[in-house]
Order: sequence, then structure tokens, then C-alpha cells
Amino acid sequence: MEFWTTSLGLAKMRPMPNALADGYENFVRDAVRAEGLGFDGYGSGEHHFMYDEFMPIPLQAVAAVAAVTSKIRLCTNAMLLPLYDPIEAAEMAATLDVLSGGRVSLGLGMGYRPYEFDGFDTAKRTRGARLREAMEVIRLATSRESFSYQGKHYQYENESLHPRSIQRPIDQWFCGGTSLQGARRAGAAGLGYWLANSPYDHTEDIVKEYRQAGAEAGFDESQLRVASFKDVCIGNTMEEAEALRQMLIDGFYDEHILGYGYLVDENGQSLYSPSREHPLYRRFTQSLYCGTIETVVEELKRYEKLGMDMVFLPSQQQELIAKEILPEFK
Amino acid sequence: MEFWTTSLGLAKMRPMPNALADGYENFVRDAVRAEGLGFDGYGSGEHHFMYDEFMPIPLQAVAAVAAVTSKIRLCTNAMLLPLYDPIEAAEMAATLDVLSGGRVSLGLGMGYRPYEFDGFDTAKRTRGARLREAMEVIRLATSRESFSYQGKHYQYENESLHPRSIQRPIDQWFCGGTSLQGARRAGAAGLGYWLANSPYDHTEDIVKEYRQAGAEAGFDESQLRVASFKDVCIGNTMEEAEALRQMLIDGFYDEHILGYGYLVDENGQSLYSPSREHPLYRRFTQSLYCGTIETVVEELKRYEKLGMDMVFLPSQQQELIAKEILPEFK
Amino acid sequence: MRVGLSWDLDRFEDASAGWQEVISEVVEADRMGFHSFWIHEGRERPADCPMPSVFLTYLSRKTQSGQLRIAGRRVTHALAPHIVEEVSVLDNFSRGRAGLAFAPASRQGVVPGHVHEMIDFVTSSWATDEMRFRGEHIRFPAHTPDEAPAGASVPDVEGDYVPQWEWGPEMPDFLSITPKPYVPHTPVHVEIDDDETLEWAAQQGISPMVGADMPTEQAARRLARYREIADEAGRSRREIEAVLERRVVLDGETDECTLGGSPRDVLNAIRDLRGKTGISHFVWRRGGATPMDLYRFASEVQVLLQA
Amino acid sequence: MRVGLSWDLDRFEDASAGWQEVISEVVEADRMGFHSFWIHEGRERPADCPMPSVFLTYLSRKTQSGQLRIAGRRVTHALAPHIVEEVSVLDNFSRGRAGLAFAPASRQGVVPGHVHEMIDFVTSSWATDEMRFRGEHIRFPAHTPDEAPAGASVPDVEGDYVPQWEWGPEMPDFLSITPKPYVPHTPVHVEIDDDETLEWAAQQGISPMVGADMPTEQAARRLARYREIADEAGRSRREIEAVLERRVVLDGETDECTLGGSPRDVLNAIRDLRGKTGISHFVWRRGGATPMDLYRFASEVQVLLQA
Repeated sequence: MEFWTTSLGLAKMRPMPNALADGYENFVRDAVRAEGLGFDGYGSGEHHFMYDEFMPIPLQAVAAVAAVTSKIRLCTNAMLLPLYDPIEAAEMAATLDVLSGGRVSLGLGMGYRPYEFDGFDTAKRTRGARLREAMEVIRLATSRESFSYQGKHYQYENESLHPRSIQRPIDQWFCGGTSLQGARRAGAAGLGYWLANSPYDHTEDIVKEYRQAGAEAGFDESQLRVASFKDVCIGNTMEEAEALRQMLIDGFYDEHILGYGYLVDENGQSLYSPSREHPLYRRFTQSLYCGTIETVVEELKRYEKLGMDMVFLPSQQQELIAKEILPEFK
Repeated sequence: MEFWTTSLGLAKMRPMPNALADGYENFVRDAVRAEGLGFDGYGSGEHHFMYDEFMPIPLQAVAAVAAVTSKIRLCTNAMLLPLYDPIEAAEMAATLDVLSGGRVSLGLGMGYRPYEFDGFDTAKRTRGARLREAMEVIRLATSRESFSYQGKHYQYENESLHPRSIQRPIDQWFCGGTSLQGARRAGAAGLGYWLANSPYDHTEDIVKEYRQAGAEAGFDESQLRVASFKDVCIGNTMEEAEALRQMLIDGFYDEHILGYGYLVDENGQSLYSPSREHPLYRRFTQSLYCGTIETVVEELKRYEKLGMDMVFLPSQQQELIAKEILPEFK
Repeated sequence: MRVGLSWDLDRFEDASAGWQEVISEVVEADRMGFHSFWIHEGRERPADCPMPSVFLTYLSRKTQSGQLRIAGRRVTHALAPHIVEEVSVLDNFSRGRAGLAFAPASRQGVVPGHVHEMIDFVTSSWATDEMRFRGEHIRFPAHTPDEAPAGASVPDVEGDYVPQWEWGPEMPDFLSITPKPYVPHTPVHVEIDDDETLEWAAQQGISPMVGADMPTEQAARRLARYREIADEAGRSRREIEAVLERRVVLDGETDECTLGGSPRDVLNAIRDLRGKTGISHFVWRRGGATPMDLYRFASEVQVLLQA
Repeated sequence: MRVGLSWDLDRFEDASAGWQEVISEVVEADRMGFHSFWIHEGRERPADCPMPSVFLTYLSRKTQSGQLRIAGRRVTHALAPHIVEEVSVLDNFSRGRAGLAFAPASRQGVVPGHVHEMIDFVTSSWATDEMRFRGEHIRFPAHTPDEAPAGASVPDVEGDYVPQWEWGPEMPDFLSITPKPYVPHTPVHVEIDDDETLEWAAQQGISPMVGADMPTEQAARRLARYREIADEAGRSRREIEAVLERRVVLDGETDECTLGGSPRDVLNAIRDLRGKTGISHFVWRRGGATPMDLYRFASEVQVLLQA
């Protein structure tokens, strides 16, 4: 099981305002450290038109990392593919794949914030279908000398991509949040599935659903890969761990989880500013796993047993994680 | 006897082109190193309108150094005072004196390149007189709450300088090249005299002349201070040392000594592109002292014995000098 | 006068090897004080770079001082906000060394107005916070009505601040494209191959660039014409960074698009072109020269061009 | 929108202690992402700083990101080439973070044309290599004849290059003021207290600044007037960085020159002024506020002003 991670710095956060260029520098510095600590991948997320100047082009963020690292995979977590022209995205990925010697892993999501779609002049309604089509376009573009594609949203005739990516095709993951529907779609298309933070039981359900859909579509088990974001908060005691989680929630997650329609109810409706008692919000905060070193290892062993190919760990406590947890999985 | 020094980087040199901002960064980095090595002062020279973008405002160069050092003196070697309004120069020096906790030492010269005077709309002819007057203005401005001055070139009535410098007055040196006339003038005015590179015998003559003029003008011996630039080239053998000197001459000195009228003949005429056989040029190159560690120590001991207050050593071989030579003078 | 380098990427058969050669040269040249590195957008040949912003962000960590310029950017191969964003991100990673030059309309198969509108959109986005833009080719955000003023506009009245996390499903009429560049004035250029663009750029004060493939005489005429129009429009030299890109072959032959001869000949030729055209930035389009050439050019041409 | 800090240096009785307080604040504020630090030129009171370029060069090694702006520069207290040089040196030490704002003519006892000419001289010197300048107040080099074109001019024809070290006693007609700034477009501002300067700057595209002592209403009117004239002259917002300096007292009273109230009130007030005037850079003139205020302003006002 691989461990990927990220770091802060690609935005100016309210509780800890910083100079953006310093943050970018720290992001790169932390990547070098993460590589040295034995992490297997390092990534950047994506948002647009943000007051806090959040990173809008994650492949550029990891391009900077590529220049000063040699082994760590360079990932997007997630890149919002419906906000790109698929060839534009493939060109970015291939450019970085050449520069990095084949280290690109695209974590691709469909996005959720309404004004992002409005800013890119593209419909939020069709984002799921466009994500799947665009992933197929990228697969073709980075594995064939030339290709044609006739989708509902994208069509190409004898298209070739330059430069030729090193990976054939470039590694792609479908970031489908925590929805069963997403898992079924990814399985049916044979795409690697990367879950958002969720409690273990829900994770187990999703992975089952994904594998079943994949098997039904005729994909071999080896083609069906799963990964998960997994924030962990480690303390000497449970109280310490929970205090750390609360800090993460207060300082970062509340704004992003409550404010922008990230949570989606059973009817597919985005929730804006729901109460902190809302079950979906509670499920999210519970998914930020609290424990001691021992229990965190135990929890991650469950993920390993589930056949998880990769777990994406949080930006904090990396030295502790590298020293105490990663060795248990080598 | 104090040892001051400098470093490269404040220009883009033809034989070793570099990015100017990198050079500036190296200049500051080398200052931190020089302080750590035990040098007592660190400085920048001044030239204007140069194709190689040579540092035009030495007090700014050492202002950058002030921010990252704590003891080393911040000097100009030399600042071309006739190219400044005297109050402008005093304000710069006082500003840095406050920022640095009183570490400014002004090495002040009169300049020689014709187009520098033309660029500043000031007469080359009067530069000697203006240098002496301006030094007096700086002395008054940085030692009195308010002052008046009636010179031929500069006049002030009840002038005050803000901020108040830490040193009262700010340390000043008259950089008079290698001329006996300069030494006499400095002595007569009681100003510290800072010689340019010259062979020992000539140095001895100048120091005598200076002291005599100072004594005649009624100055106490303690007020009469002398210093000298002293390039030394150290080798395990004389051949090694001379090869280093030749590198300095080819890579730097020839252009500056032969090209811009630095050398002045007995009639006060500047020499432009004189032959390399010219006695003044030969005297200059001979003044770059070559030797082994032992003979360099011996040579510098002669300077110490002559009562030299400070010797300004070259930018190269600083670690060697700090390790092998400086301890002999502690 | 600034002196930079660009590359004929299309001469390499393989992107990996070719780009490594370029990267090594950039690292060397950055140390030697070359002022700028230009990666041209291309997508026809195996080693072309379709996304210079990614390449240059990579280079931002391999270099200390040189300007990192996206060259030959086309207006139809990336969504408009991405072009705004990519330069800002590059500018922050490089602490103010980013720049952006657009390809001429003729090379892109678009009307000149499309390029002009993109330049207006990009530069306005950098200079403002919440903004909308109504153009013929770009509308930002998408729901901007036909009644909005043409080009960029900002809200007239600002009421009580509503933080983004309280917007809910609303799509506001004005958005701020972020991050902003590190420095307030990011260099923007356009290749002045067509007359409409030459005139527009001279009037607007957008700096001109002439690429390596236009014959030198024609390049000089066009840059001189740009200068004339800019003078008439009250755009002084200090606003403009006119860029000329040429091939150079030390000890080789001068031809239509190439400066040849000794370093002194090349120096004189560049100075002569500066006198005729007002260029303040010369870019050497590298097409197979050697590292030794780079050093000779640095010490015998580049340093001397500074005064 | 960028947000910076400046200081009332004249409130300190002692330069050493006062400046140390400023330096500590700059270091903190730089970490918190404030975009600029402005040191005003002054020479009347004990802790005034007559040479901001020296102070800011010192700060260049104490900071990483913030712009370092010389403010209230006067045209008669330094020789003209020194003003060109000091900014370039600062820009190279700070890798592109330098800026220069001139005091209004009225505060200097000179005619507005003198300030305008200095701005023309400084910016032309940065943008050109060998140059001469014939003005009413500045002539560079000194022997420039009356027949030379007005303002900045460059040699028409460039013959065989003569290196400086071969000039001999000759004084050439054109000189290059060096070094050049690190970035191609160094921000230059002028305080628009007099109408002549307001109009000239708006036409020339020189960015306006309004200092802390002009009442807010008057400041808004003048900046709006600048914007009108700039619009007429075809100078778009993207060329201009309009700067407004105000005092701020969190939880305090709003008065003629001060923004007071809660952080949200201050935020709304600044946004309102932005809407009325087109400013893109707000500078908080610090006059005794505390480090805690700095943090509150950073996290509750500064970050939110970005969108």
C-alpha cells in the first residue's frame, strides 16, 4: 500500500495569513522532505476564484516539485477536469510527465462549487459525464500515436498529442467523493477509484460496490484499483488526537465543508451552511480518524486488508507518521 | 591593526559573467562569512554608468550587509564624495549608522573618471577641494545638533541632520590614492588617510609625509590614522602566488587600471591606455604583494610596525588569510 | 538592454532528451546572467512544448534570476481563465519572473481581435479583484448579460461584504481570478505579424515581439513602425519592452534571419538594430549552438550590450 | 487588491528605538502576507528617515516577499542619477520588490513640472541603455547641448562599438545609468495633491498615490478625477496601480483621515473606496497600533480584500 501526502501553503488562510510566494516555497520544501521521509506521492488540489488565492492549476504546483525531487509521484488531488478542455489537460499532464520522467498521477474530480463552472463557461449539470469522457480522451491521447473519439461532449478525429508522455497511458484516478454512484461508474469504466475521507464502514461499502461494478463490466481485478484520502490525527491520548482534529476543523475544514456545497444529500442536493448537527457533516468529521499510534496503525491495516492501493495522508504530523507508521507497511 | 575586506559580485565581469542579483546575494553571504572569519570591516566601492553595472551606491550595498551581521564595520572603499550633495551623503551615512548601531566607516575618494563628473553635472577640476569641504560638512552634520559652514563650494546656515548618527561624528577616511600631495592635505586637515595599493617603500614615504603634515598642523598623533589597501596573493611557492596575481590582473585590474585614467603621472595627467611597461603601471602591479604565508605575514608586520591602523585585504583567499594570517596579529 | 534565450524545440526528435539539453542550458545561462528564457508553445513535432507554463514552473526551481517567459501562447488551446492563472502561479513560484507573449493571430487561425481581447482579459484580471468581462470571444463569468459594458468592468457600488463561504448556490456577477501575480506589472507581449495587431498594441502600450522567423529587415521595419505609432499615441519608450528574437551563429554567416560573424560583429548588429527599432530586449533563438558559444556570447556580447 | 503598511516615523522621539519597532513590524507583516512596506522620506523630526532607499535595502534582507517602496521622495535632496540608481540597487537586492513614489510638488517647494521631469528622467533611464536628457531642471550628461531633443533621447546611429575602457578622456554624449532594475516594470507613483500633477500623471499613465494626510472624501474625489482623465486618455486600469494611504484604528473612531470600527467596517470602507476610486493598493499608515491589531487586520481584513 502506498502513502501519498500534501502540504499547506498553496493559499492564504484566514487563521494563519502568509505571503503566497512563501507558501509556494514551503510547499516545494515540504515535498522534498516528504520524499526523504519515504512518502510515495505528493499532490495539490484545485479551486478557482478564491478569496484565499487557492492553487488553481495543480499540475503547475507539482511541476515545481518535479524540479527538486526524483522519485515521489506528482499527483493532483483533485484536478477538476470538467473545467479544462480535455486536450489542454492532456498536454499539461504530458508536459509534466516528460519533465518528471513519468511521475504524474492524475486524481480527477468533477468539482462542485457553482461559480467555478460559471467562471469557465461550462455547465455544472453535465460535469459527471464530461469527467468520464475527458478521462477516456486523456487515456487515448497518452497511449496512442493518434486517436479518434466520438463522445457526447467531446469529439476528435485523428488527433495526436505532443510530447509523447513517458507513461503509456498516464496514471489516472477517478475521485468520486463518497458516493456509491460514483464508485459504480468508475468500476463500470475500469477506472481507479479514489475515495474522499469517509469512515471505514462506508469505505468498505464503496469498495465492494466498485469491485462488483468492475467485475460486471468484465475488468480483471488487477485493473481495479482503489485509494482513499484518510486524514488521521495522532495523539498520546484520544483527547490529544481529538484536539488536533478540532483544530483542523476550526481552522480549515468547516469553511470548506459547510460553505461551498461540498456535502450532497441523498437527493443529490448540495448542502450550503447546514447545521453542525447534520448527519452528513457529522459523518465527515468522524471520518477524520483520531487515535494513538497503535490504533492508527490498526485502522490503516484494515485499509490494507481491504486491498487499498494507496492512502492519502494529511499534511500534518508527517515526521511522526514516517517514523512510526510507514515502517509498519514496508 | 584591523583587517577589512570585500568581495566580488557587485558587477557583471566579462571573464565571469553572472546574474547581478545573484552577485548581490553572494556579496551579502560573503560578508556574513567574513564576519565569522574575524575580519573587522567589509566594504563596497563605487562607480557609475558602467557597462558592467558596477555598484553605484556603496552605502546601500553595505546596508544589505548590516541586516545580517552584528559587529563587522560597514565601509565604503571608496565612496566618491564629490559626486554627492554633502548633506545627501551625510543623510545616507546617518541612516545606515542608526540601522547598524554605529558601524559605518566612510572611505571617501575624489574620483577620476571624466564621464562620471559629466553625468553628475559637476566639475572634475574642483573635486579635491570639494572632497575636503564635504568631509568637513559630514563631520559637522554628524557631530553637532546644528551647524553652519562657509566653504568655497558649500555653505550652510543652522543646518540640522536627522536622524542623529550613533557615532559622533561618523568615522571618515580620506582615500587619497598614492599621492604625496593627498597625504599632505589629509594630514593638514587631521583626516584619517587611506592609501591605495602601493609597494612598501612608497607607503612608508607617504605615511611619513602625512604624519609630518599632521604634526605641523598641530594634530595629536592619536588623531592621525593611516590605513592601506593591500592586495596579497598567497602561494605555496612564489610561482603560485605570481600566477594568482596574473589572474587578478588579467581578469580585473588591467581594464580598470589601464582603461579609465586611474594612473596619474608626475604632471598630474591621467594616463589612458599606457603601455604595460610604463613605470606607474609596473609600480601598481608590483604593489599586489606575492608571497608565501610566511612572507605575507612578514610584509604585513612591516605595516603594523609602521603604525598602520587598518589594512584592507583582497576578496580572494579569505579563509586562508583568516586561518593563517589574522591570528598572527591578535 | 536585456538579453535572453529561446529554443527551436522542433529540432529534437525526442522530448525527454531534447528538453534535458534545454534545461542544462537554462541552468548555465541563468548563472551567466542571461536575463530571460522563453519557451515557445508548439504541438506539431515530437519535442514541441504545448504548455510552456508547466515547463517554466519547473524551471522556476532550477533558476534564480532569469525571467521565465511563456512565448507564442495561443488563445484557443486553453480556457481563458487558465491563461490568467498559469502566469500568476508561475509568477509566485518564481517570485516575479513570469511573462507572457502571445502568438500572432495569423499563426493561430483566429482574427486579430480575438488575441487583443484575450490580452485585455488577462491583464484586466490581474489588475482588478472582482471583475466581469463581456467580449466577442470571451465572457466571464458565463452569465454576464449582453447589457454589461464591453470589456472588463468592476462593481460600481460595494455593499456589505459577503464572504464566499456564505454565497450558497448563488453565482455572483463578478469574480476575482486568483492568485494575483507576485509583482504589479507582469510583462505581456504580442507578436506583431499583422498590421491590425501592430497598431492596436502600439496604441494600447502592449509590448511588441518579433519572432525568429521574420526576416531581419522586415522585423526592423515593423518594430520601427510600431515605435512611430506608439509615439503618436503618447506611449513612451519607458512603457514598452520591445523584443526581437534572432538566430545567432558565432563565426558563421549572416542571412535573412540570422546574425553571424565574430562576437563584435554580432554586438554591432544588435546595437544597430536597437538604434533602428528601439528594442530593449534581444532574444537568441538557439538552434544547436554549443555551451562554449553560450559563454562566448555571454562574456563578449551580452555583458557589453548593457552600456 | 494589495495591502501594505507605512509608518508615522515622526511620532518616535528616538530613531534607533523607533526604527527597531518598525523593523519588527515589517518582519511580522511580511510573514503574514502584507504586500508592501513604504518608508516615507522625511528630515524634520528626530526619527524621520531622509534616505528610504538605505532603510529599504536593509529591509530587503529581513523580508522575503513584501514590496519595498520608497515613499514621498523629493527631487531636490539627491542628485538625479542617484534616484535612478538607488531604486535599481534596491530592486536587485530585493529581487524585484522595489518601488518609488514621489512627494507632491507642493510639499517640496518646487514647481510640478520639476517632479514630472524627474519621473520622466528616472523611468527613461531604466528603460534605455545609452541616453541623454535635456530638461528644464535636469540635464544628463552635463554637456548635453541645447540643440538636443527635449526629454530623453537615444543615439540614432550606432557605429562600431567602442568599449568604455577605450574611451580615454572623452566624455560621450550618451551614458547608460546602471545597474538596471531586476524587473522590467518598476512601479512608480506620484502623490496627486496638485491638479497639474493629477492631470499629467493620468495622461502619462503614472500611477497615483494619495497620502494619509488628505481627508478621505477629498482623496476619493481626486482619485476618481484621475480615473476619469486616465479613461479619456486611453489609459486602462491594468496600467495603473492606484494607491490610497489611510490611518486605521480597529475598534476606534472613523474621522476625516482615519478608518475606524470593527474589522468588517474597515473592510467595507476599503471596498467602498475601491468602488468609488479604482484603487488597487491600500496602505495602512501605522501610528501606534499594536502587533495584535496587525494580526487581526491581516486575517480579518487583508485576506478578505483579495476577493
